[in-house]
Amino acid sequence: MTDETTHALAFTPEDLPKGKGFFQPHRIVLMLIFASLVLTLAVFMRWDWLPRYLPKLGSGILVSLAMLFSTAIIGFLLAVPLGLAQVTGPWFLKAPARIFCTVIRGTPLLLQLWLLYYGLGSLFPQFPAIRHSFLWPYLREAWPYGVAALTISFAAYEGEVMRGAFAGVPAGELEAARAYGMGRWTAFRRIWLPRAVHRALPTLNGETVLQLKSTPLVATITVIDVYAVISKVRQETYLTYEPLLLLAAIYMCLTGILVVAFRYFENRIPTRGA
Amino acid sequence: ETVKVGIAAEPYPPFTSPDASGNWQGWEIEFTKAICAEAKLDCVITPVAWDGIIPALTAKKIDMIIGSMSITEERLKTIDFSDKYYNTPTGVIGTKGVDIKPTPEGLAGKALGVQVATVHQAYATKHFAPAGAEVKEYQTQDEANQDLAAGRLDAVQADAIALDAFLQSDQGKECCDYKGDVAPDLAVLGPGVGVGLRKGETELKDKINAAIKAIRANGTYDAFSKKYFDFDIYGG
Amino acid sequence: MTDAAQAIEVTDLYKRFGPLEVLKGVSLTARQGDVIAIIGGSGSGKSTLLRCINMLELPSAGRVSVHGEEIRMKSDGHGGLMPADRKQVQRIRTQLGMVFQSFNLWQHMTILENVIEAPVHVLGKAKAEAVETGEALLRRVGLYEKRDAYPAFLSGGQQQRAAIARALAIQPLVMLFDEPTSALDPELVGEVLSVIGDLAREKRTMILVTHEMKFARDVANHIVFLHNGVIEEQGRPDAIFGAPKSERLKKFISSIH
Amino acid sequence: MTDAAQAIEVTDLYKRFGPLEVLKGVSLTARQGDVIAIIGGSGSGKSTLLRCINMLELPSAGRVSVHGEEIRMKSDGHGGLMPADRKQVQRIRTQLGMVFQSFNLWQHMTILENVIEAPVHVLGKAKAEAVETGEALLRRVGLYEKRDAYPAFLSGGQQQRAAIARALAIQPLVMLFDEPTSALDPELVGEVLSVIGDLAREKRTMILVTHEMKFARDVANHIVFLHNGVIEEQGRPDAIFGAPKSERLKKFISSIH
Amino acid sequence: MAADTFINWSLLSLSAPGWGGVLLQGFLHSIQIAIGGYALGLLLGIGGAFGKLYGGPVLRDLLECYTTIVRAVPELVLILLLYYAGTDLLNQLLGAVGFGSIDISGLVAGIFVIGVVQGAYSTEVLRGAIKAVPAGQIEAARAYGMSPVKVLRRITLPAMLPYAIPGLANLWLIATKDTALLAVVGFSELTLVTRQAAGATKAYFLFFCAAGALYLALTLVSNVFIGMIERHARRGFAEQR
Ligand SMILES: Nc1ncnc2c1ncn2[C@@H]1O[C@H](COP(=O)(O)OP(=O)(O)OP(=O)(O)O)[C@@H](O)[C@H]1O
Ligand SMILES: Nc1ncnc2c1ncn2[C@@H]1O[C@H](COP(=O)(O)OP(=O)(O)OP(=O)(O)O)[C@@H](O)[C@H]1O
Ligand SMILES: [Mg+2]
Ligand SMILES: [Mg+2]
Repeated sequence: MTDETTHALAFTPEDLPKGKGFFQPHRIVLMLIFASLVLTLAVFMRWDWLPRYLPKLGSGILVSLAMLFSTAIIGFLLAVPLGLAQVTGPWFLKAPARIFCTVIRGTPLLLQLWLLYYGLGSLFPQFPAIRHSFLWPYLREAWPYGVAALTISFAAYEGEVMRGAFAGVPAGELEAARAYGMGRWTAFRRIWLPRAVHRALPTLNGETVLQLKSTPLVATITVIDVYAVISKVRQETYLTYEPLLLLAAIYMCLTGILVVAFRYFENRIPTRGA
Repeated sequence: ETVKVGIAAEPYPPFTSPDASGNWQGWEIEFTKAICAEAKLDCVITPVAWDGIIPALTAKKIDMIIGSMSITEERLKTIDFSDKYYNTPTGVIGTKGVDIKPTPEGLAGKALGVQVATVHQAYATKHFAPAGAEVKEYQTQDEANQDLAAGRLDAVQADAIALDAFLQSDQGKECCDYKGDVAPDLAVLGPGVGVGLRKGETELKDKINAAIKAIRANGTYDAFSKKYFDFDIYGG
Repeated sequence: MTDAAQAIEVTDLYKRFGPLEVLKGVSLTARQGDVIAIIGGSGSGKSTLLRCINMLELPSAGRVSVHGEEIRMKSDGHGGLMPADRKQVQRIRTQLGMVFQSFNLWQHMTILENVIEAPVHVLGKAKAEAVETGEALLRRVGLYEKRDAYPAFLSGGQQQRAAIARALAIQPLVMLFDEPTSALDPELVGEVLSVIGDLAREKRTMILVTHEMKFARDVANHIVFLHNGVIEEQGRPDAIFGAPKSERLKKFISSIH
Repeated sequence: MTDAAQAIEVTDLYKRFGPLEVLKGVSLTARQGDVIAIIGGSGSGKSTLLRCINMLELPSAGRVSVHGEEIRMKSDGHGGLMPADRKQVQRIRTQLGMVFQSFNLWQHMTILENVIEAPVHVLGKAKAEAVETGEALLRRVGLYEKRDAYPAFLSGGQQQRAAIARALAIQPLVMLFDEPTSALDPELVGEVLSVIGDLAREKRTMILVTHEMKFARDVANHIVFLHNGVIEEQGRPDAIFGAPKSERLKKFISSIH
Repeated sequence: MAADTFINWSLLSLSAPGWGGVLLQGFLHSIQIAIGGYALGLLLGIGGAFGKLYGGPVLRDLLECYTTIVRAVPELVLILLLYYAGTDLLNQLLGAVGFGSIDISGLVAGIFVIGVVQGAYSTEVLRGAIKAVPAGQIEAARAYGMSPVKVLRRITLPAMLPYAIPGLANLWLIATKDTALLAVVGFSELTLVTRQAAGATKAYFLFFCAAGALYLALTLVSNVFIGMIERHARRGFAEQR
């Protein structure tokens, strides 16, 4: 059997820009505009407060990052079964998964956070058993409630996204997996999940950014993230734009990193676009 | 001329608080009416969410802020303040039956809740934290109170009026009592609460200052204050 | 009733899609080493029959045995059947290779990854070994240069060859081919023919659906003519093509130009 | 250089996918009423050539004219070409019907909706009229009963027939068929043959890619043998199949079994 | 807030001393804003997704900046910049050239900001969904001479819908809650009136749960519609098992 073609791998149209390919004229112009904007802001606005808050900002960023990554990762791990149950589960898994996603997405995160922290959290001390258990030092803290609420919320939104992604994988490819004797778990792990996740990456990226912007809510239960530090600056100095612009810049860096990471995974598998 | 008076859209009873038909009432509302009448200003009360109240002032959507804003050095770099129009003592409440004193030694090793970015926080950070108190920051006073009731805090430091309001509530009555005022420190606690103004508008500022003086002098101030408080809200 | 020499036995198979009855009592036996070609008009149920054998479509009624082992079924509560023991189906499927009519290559894997997927993750072969046999297979179907390409960037015939390589990679005892040469040029058809011949000599069993009568005649030792969901006629190739009995088959054969 | 009687003229066409050069200078002329069959090995660039004619793939170099009108191209700035006038391409495409190798039926439409889509939404025909001709076409390809089914639930051959009906529905002056009979049984191949014959009598032009040499010989008046991205040989069917000149073509022909 | 607060249901009564009517009014406002912002966002998203997939390198990079920056910057910052700093700047400019000052309505500014933000998110959702549509479907449409707009309307949009719906549904639910932003420009939507009711009456638990219930009701109703659209969009899909 002779193949007519001799060389070459698949041509990937959407390769990430690398090296000198990155510095195209319009990009340089954009960067110059951006740089001059930053310079203007730096010169014409008031930044004398900044040094005083730097340590707090640093720890705030760390708290935000920790919150974001822990909740997004755990939340995603929960979202996968939630999405799958809604697509193929038996009714006794499907129904609770649906209800969970609907109720959590349907109510404000702040309310959930408060119900957990002030509602559930204030019930715990009434049980001596809990009060004396090894868990108490954690239950007394605020962050476990913040992590729990944010995780649940992320899981519900992503459960919905994954439901769609699972349903969107072509039936034929799953059939092929089954036809070769793959067990449900193997077929899921090797074909269904990677295919679904790859397809959902752009949406998941957005949802992760949204999660980043939801983390400030934990400030209401005394977890000091970067947003809380910025609020504190605003309250103490009554400056509005300077601290908020700094916050925006910080978020922009984090978002930029997320976008690049997600785009990298997206482009690892070339798709033929039309 | 009309003057737009910004107040926080989030209620802060007994100073500002709306009813269900959108009418605002409270001590600061009466105060506003009194100084506007005194200074012959045509005042329009404009509720603005707290997050937007300073930009609203600087963008001239409102002309002054009457929102229990404590005067501090730091804030004076950004906006202007009138003379103080009230100043309440700073106190500490704590769980009933627990021996807590509003002193650095008395709070050592205790969890103390304060509202973030208030003079109380500054005070607690300066005096209590070095002595070993764990100072926790809350976004609102109510959240701190809730955590005190839930047992996560041992004490809460705040403005005596806010604390009193909580202690009057069912929840507050049950859990907590007043542990006393903290020692004064003018450098941290500041002169009190003033009307927030745009920088450079000295004419308006002078009018307001004059009006505050006048209503203090002619008894209007005390008259409406009596309806709300059984002590001297103007402070020492 | 069934014995080990019978690689595949289909008994009285029915399949309904809603109101549409596609298979209406099909029985078929393939002994080990048999190459059975299923021919018939478009929409006559050939693919459905093939897909029922490995339970990708669940039959509405009937039985399927593979190497003497009957796939146990139970009622699904809606008048159809479902496998009673999923593990059994899974185990049996590892002995069945399938080439789909629409290829169904996994789009998120390169060709080589497609080929080594089942050996590594179903049969538990070592990756290096699987890559080696996989590359040999790809070389055989002329796709070695394309091993790192993704399926979406291949020509139709290349995709079909990749699908064939993927099925061969698990070295199944029974091969189910659904029109394995539809996208191939005559040279490649010849190559597939020789692959099938090799497999038959190794005593592997093959059931294939095809529209190319020449190919069917060359490759198969038994021809099944499916029409309207029933087996209208079956027999040795020379009998089927040389002396068709049923009217329908005669008409079908006559149209071969 | 071009005149109206030349339905399709392809001049010196090159197509690269990244480093892979698929077409290496292909020139081809189809006069009105011609039926040209392109044959060649898998991966030799047949589909790519067809897709370049209606600009679904943008050629790297070369020219394409349809009915004497050259498709104006400009550089895309990366060493390739792109249409200079998108409206022109669009207009020309309405004269070209295409049957894809992988059918590409619109999955969210029923078969009938697929067939009437272009007549109604591109040519602006009245819906009732389009339905009428659409149903007639579906009857002709034996799919009338399936007109309200969605493509995913059809057999391979049924999908292919639907794709053919969809292309015929716009009554194009030029038809581009990419292996239009790959999933069809001999009877249906005969039917497609007669459809193509009818079209040719109406002076419509056809370029078709096929692997079935019998079919190519029966239907075409001109055969093009593509090999490795170049036209290795072309000519009348009897010359090509009866007296091939190039070694490569000889070998290719000899493998027809 | 606390579970043991005595629940005084009369606080929810619809007429004046009760806050029920105010909550409902705020809820209606929220829905209006959400619809406005969401619709604007969808339009921007469709444009953005197409620009990213088919646009030239400059357009693609600009859109990349748009989605990254707008998604990253907190909505609060955007609305403050637009409504306060923006009008301030504009009026200074107008003043300089001798025109009177103008006033952007807070409502319009709010809807605009929500729309622009939603647009950034839906750009990515739609881009992913369009990429999931098999290329052949779109090629077939082009091959029959459809104009790009027609391809979009007849093929790409309906074909990508099944992949986009969950993401778009999430965005819709987020839009209904993002209306809290409008509080900053003095618009009484549900979150603000809930805060006011809770703050004025100290019945935090009651009012936040009431608002939660309203949101949940909206979600359930939305789900019915989304489900209908999704079933319709998936009509040609084979079921997976
Ligand atoms: N989008 C693409 N990207 C990269 N390579 C491609 C792409 N499309 C086709 N090719 C390659 O170009 C070559 C020619 O492909 P083409 O589809 O034209 O072949 P063909 O002659 O139609 O073959 P077949 O008979 O198998 O359909 C093949 O090697 C194929 O892998
Ligand atoms: N999932 C399904 N739902 C409903 N009808 C189906 C489904 N799959 C197949 N059919 C119908 O069942 C009949 C038989 O289909 P099948 O795919 O078995 O045909 P086939 O003999 O393989 O035809 P071809 O040669 O065209 O591939 C066809 O009429 C088809 O429309
Ligand atoms: Mg079939
Ligand atoms: Mg091809």
